[in-house]
Amino acid sequence: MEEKIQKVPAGESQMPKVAPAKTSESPSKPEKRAFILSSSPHIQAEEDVAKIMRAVVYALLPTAVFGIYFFGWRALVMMLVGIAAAVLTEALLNLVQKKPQTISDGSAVVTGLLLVLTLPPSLPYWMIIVGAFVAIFIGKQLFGGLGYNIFNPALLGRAFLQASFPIPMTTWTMPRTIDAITTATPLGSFKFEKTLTPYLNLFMGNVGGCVGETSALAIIIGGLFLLYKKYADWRIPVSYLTTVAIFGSLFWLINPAKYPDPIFHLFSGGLMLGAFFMATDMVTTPVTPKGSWIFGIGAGIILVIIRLFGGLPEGVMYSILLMNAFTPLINRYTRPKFFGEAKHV
Amino acid sequence: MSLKTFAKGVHPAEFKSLSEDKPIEKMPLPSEVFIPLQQHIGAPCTPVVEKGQMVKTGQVIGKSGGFVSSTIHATITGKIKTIEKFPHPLGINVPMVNIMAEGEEELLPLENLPEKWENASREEILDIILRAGIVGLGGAAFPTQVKLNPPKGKSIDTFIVNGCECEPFLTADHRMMLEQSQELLTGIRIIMKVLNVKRTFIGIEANKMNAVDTLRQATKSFSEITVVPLKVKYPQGAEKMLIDAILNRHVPPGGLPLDVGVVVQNVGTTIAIAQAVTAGKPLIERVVTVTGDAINEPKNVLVRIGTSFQQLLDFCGGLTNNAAKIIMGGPMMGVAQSSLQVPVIKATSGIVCLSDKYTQAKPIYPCIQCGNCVSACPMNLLPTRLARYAEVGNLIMAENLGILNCIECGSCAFVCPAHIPLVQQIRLGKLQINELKRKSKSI
Amino acid sequence: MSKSLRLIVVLTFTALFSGAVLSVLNIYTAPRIELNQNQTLSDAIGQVLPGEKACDVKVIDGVTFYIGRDEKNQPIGVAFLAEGDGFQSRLKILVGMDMALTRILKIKILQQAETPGLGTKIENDPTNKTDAAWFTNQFNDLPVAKAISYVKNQKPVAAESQIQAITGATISSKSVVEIINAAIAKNRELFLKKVK
Amino acid sequence: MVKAKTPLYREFTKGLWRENPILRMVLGTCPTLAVTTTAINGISMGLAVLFTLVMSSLIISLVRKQIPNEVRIATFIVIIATFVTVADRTIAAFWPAVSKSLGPFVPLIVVNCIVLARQEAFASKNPVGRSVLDALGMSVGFTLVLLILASIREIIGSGTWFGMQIMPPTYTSWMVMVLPPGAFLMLGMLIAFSNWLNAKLEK
Repeated sequence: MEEKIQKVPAGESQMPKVAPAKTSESPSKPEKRAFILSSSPHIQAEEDVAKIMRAVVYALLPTAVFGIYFFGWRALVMMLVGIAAAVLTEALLNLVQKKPQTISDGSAVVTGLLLVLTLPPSLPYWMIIVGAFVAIFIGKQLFGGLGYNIFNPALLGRAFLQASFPIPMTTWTMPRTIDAITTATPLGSFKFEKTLTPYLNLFMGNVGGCVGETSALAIIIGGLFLLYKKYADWRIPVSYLTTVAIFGSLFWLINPAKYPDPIFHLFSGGLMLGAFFMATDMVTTPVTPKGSWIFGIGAGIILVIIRLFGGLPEGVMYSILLMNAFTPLINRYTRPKFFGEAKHV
Repeated sequence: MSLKTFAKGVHPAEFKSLSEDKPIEKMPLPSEVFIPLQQHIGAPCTPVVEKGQMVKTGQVIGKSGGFVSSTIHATITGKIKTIEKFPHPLGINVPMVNIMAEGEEELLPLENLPEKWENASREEILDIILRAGIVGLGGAAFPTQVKLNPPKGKSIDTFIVNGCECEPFLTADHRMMLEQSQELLTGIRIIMKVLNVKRTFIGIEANKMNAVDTLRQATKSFSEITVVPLKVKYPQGAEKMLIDAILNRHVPPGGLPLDVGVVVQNVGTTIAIAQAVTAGKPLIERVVTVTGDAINEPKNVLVRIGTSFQQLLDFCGGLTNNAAKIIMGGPMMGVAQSSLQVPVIKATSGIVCLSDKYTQAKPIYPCIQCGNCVSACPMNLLPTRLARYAEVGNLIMAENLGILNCIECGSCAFVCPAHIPLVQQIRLGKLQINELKRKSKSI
Repeated sequence: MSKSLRLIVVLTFTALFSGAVLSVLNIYTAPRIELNQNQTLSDAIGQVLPGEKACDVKVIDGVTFYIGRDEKNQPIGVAFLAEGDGFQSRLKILVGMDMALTRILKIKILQQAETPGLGTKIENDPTNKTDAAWFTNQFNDLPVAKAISYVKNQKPVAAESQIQAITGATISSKSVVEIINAAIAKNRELFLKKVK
Repeated sequence: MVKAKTPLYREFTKGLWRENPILRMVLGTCPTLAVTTTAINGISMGLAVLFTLVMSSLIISLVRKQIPNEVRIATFIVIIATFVTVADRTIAAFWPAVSKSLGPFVPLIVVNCIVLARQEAFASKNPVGRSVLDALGMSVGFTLVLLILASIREIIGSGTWFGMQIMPPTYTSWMVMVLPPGAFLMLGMLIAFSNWLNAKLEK
């Protein structure tokens, strides 16, 4: 066992290196070839961070297309601006810090796109750039880059925009209108005017809201693709949505006049997008299966509390960001029992 | 009916079709052999021959150097050219006996064999196994007579034959199960006698259903022997996973199979025991799968221990031009070789030759906490954390998180999308912790 | 001097020094501070009861009413404090009404610490260049025979007791409306019964 | 005890940069974060601290030899509290608007670690002149950072500086800057910038 290790001194062999061919002790016709030395395993699954990021972008495509359909070409320009700003920010920061370029991993593209999908369709372009900059700079690079950030960068960027520009961030336009008639989101109109939006509109996305949050249908299509590819932990959307449904119906049963029904909870606001694409961000959510359940349940409870009792109509962003903060703790306390630790004979 | 298996693990592509239908071929005797004086876990052997001396096949050239040790035999008839350090497939140079073929090949069988093994005592059989130099042929090379002699107080109720061969590419055990089922059966019966157990399971992954059928046929009249097809999943052949799959017993952390009343032996080892006890044949040769996409003729070869990889590969048509990596063992846990001069040893279950198609350096990303490694680890560890703690030298945290339980199966690194060398970092951490423990003990 | 005695002496002197400084300070600042506070309140009363020249203070069941009189000493209206929770702070609003408590004359936010730039617009909206106090001004001469309500994204009808909520600060706007509604409902009965 | 060899002017200048209470020692962050929403608040707070710190250092340095070690903290606190009250009441009496916007943070100067730390670390061990210079330097350094932080926050967050509109009318205020997160963010950036600058200067 030890000899094995001495053969490939760790640290040196991060990259497979070519070893010089031995010559002196050759007993018979030496093969003059150099073979690659590296640590086991010598084969790997066809997985790759960049590939995962690409898959997330593909999964977001239906949502993006629906967004463009409902909110016009401006939505497409917004997405392009967001992606470009995020990628440029990361490239620039790497350049300034004299670090190796990391934009090829594709995470900045995902962050930029996700950010735009959670923004109101009439938001000025320069605010999108600010949001993308904050998402990448404060949300990711300040922590040390991809993999080290605590909070979902896109949500952090959005939180910054929400705090900075509350009015543009809560000005909604009616879908498929030419000159942007302002309207309220389904959650907003319920919270402040106690009016419900028809379910079919909620499901298809023909309501006021963020570029990529209105159509539950599109999000579910993309989300299921991610789950199928196993690039998202199914436990999180399942536990998140179930908790919202159960916790939401609890209040609904207590007072149906005051609190909305669970279906409205599920399909309104950013819950679907959050559940499938934000709460499943690998970096900022627990690695253990049990942790994923806790994350989803926690986020669901926080969401319902914010929606029903908080000042804001929507709470997806904060519910996920808050649970992000708990992720290291959850990871620590949900370590699986070692094989054989619990059960012996 | 769903097949038995363990939790988690991975499912790499199998690549077994390259050699699974190739009957075992006997390789002609090599012109020279290099026989390491240590091919097993435990104390090295002390040489009992001298330079220039003539030896016959099967003659003892290295004697057991302790309780956990084995015996080394000459594997061809010839003259000892030298006893020096030569490169060993597990790294560093170790003392080897270099024999040049000379004169008529002649096999010296083991002495003092019982007439019928059924009448031999347990101690007699264990002694034969020690003298035959039999060690675990699955890759661990643990001296078999030690494994079959559990300490007092441990009661063994089950014997399991490990026919999983879960590593991709390898087919040696598969072929042996097909071609040597009778010897396997004899070996099982000998071991059952030694261990005094009443039941035996033969665990075989379901991608070798012909072996399952063959062995079911062979063991038809032995009700205490059950052939269990298992789900194809890596590392099904790891002892702890195998016991979990068949008996649903979990070996405790830091424990051994005998802690849960089980002894596991590899197919090849069991056959070697049968050959030693019934025919007096010492362990001088073994079946090696030579395979991969960079070898011209993948084969299962019966080859003398000590034959150089070069000669063995030449027998299999030689390497292709794009050969880039030579692995002793399977691709998941095997050891990459820098030279083809190293000899086949008792633990060489296969030689996998990979072309540059498999060896392209993949970019290493930072860990994105995807949890793939956590879902893959059969030992229920958090590989990404362990690797990270080992990397930054936080050995206390690493040990608290169970780094020493790692069986280095490679499942985590296999699934890692960031291509982090998890196994390597964890192995380094284990090494450092064991080093510290040794030091603190010696003070 | 023994150690403990020295401790006592030093502490005593320090306390004496402190007391002396603060006493002197109090002589000079206390009247001004009181004046400031009274000034704030009487200014506010003057603002919510336009034309007020003098003011009677009446306490009914623990609620203080300020009855303003014009130069002819005729009562022109009554002011009282409405208090409640806003979005993130306690709101104190001085409400000036006619003597029948059916119409608001004017209101003034005395205390709030709402979200800067958003909720604070209930008091002062710098983005509205023509009328920074447009929100409170909506309550000027607002009939309140029925409870005040707020509307969003549409024109309020003053005759219907409607006001426009602040975009992005719906909760603060709503709080102001609810606090005023509650105070009027409670005080109307109290005041009309006891005073008339 | 007494660093006699230090030139006098150094006692003043060290607080400006080398030992700046906020940037280098990260003391007194509570008022720093809380009141720096507008430049006027920032500078008022700074001046209140300046008054308290200078007066306390003066008195404590004067009587430093009389104060027994056992009760020194109690004595310091009483003296500091006295001057804080003086500052608080004076502001309330003469500038009620400022008093209202600073809220409870003037009385909280009592527990501001900068003030107590200078008494404990400096005024109680040094002659009057040096102590006053030290106090001046520290509080000026504190005030300057407060002013810078508050100016940035006011300009970005409200588009004004000392209440004057200085951004174009089309400017959209970054509300986050006048909110607590903006305070943390800007303070962090300022400290990061000063560390970076310091590293550059030392080279």
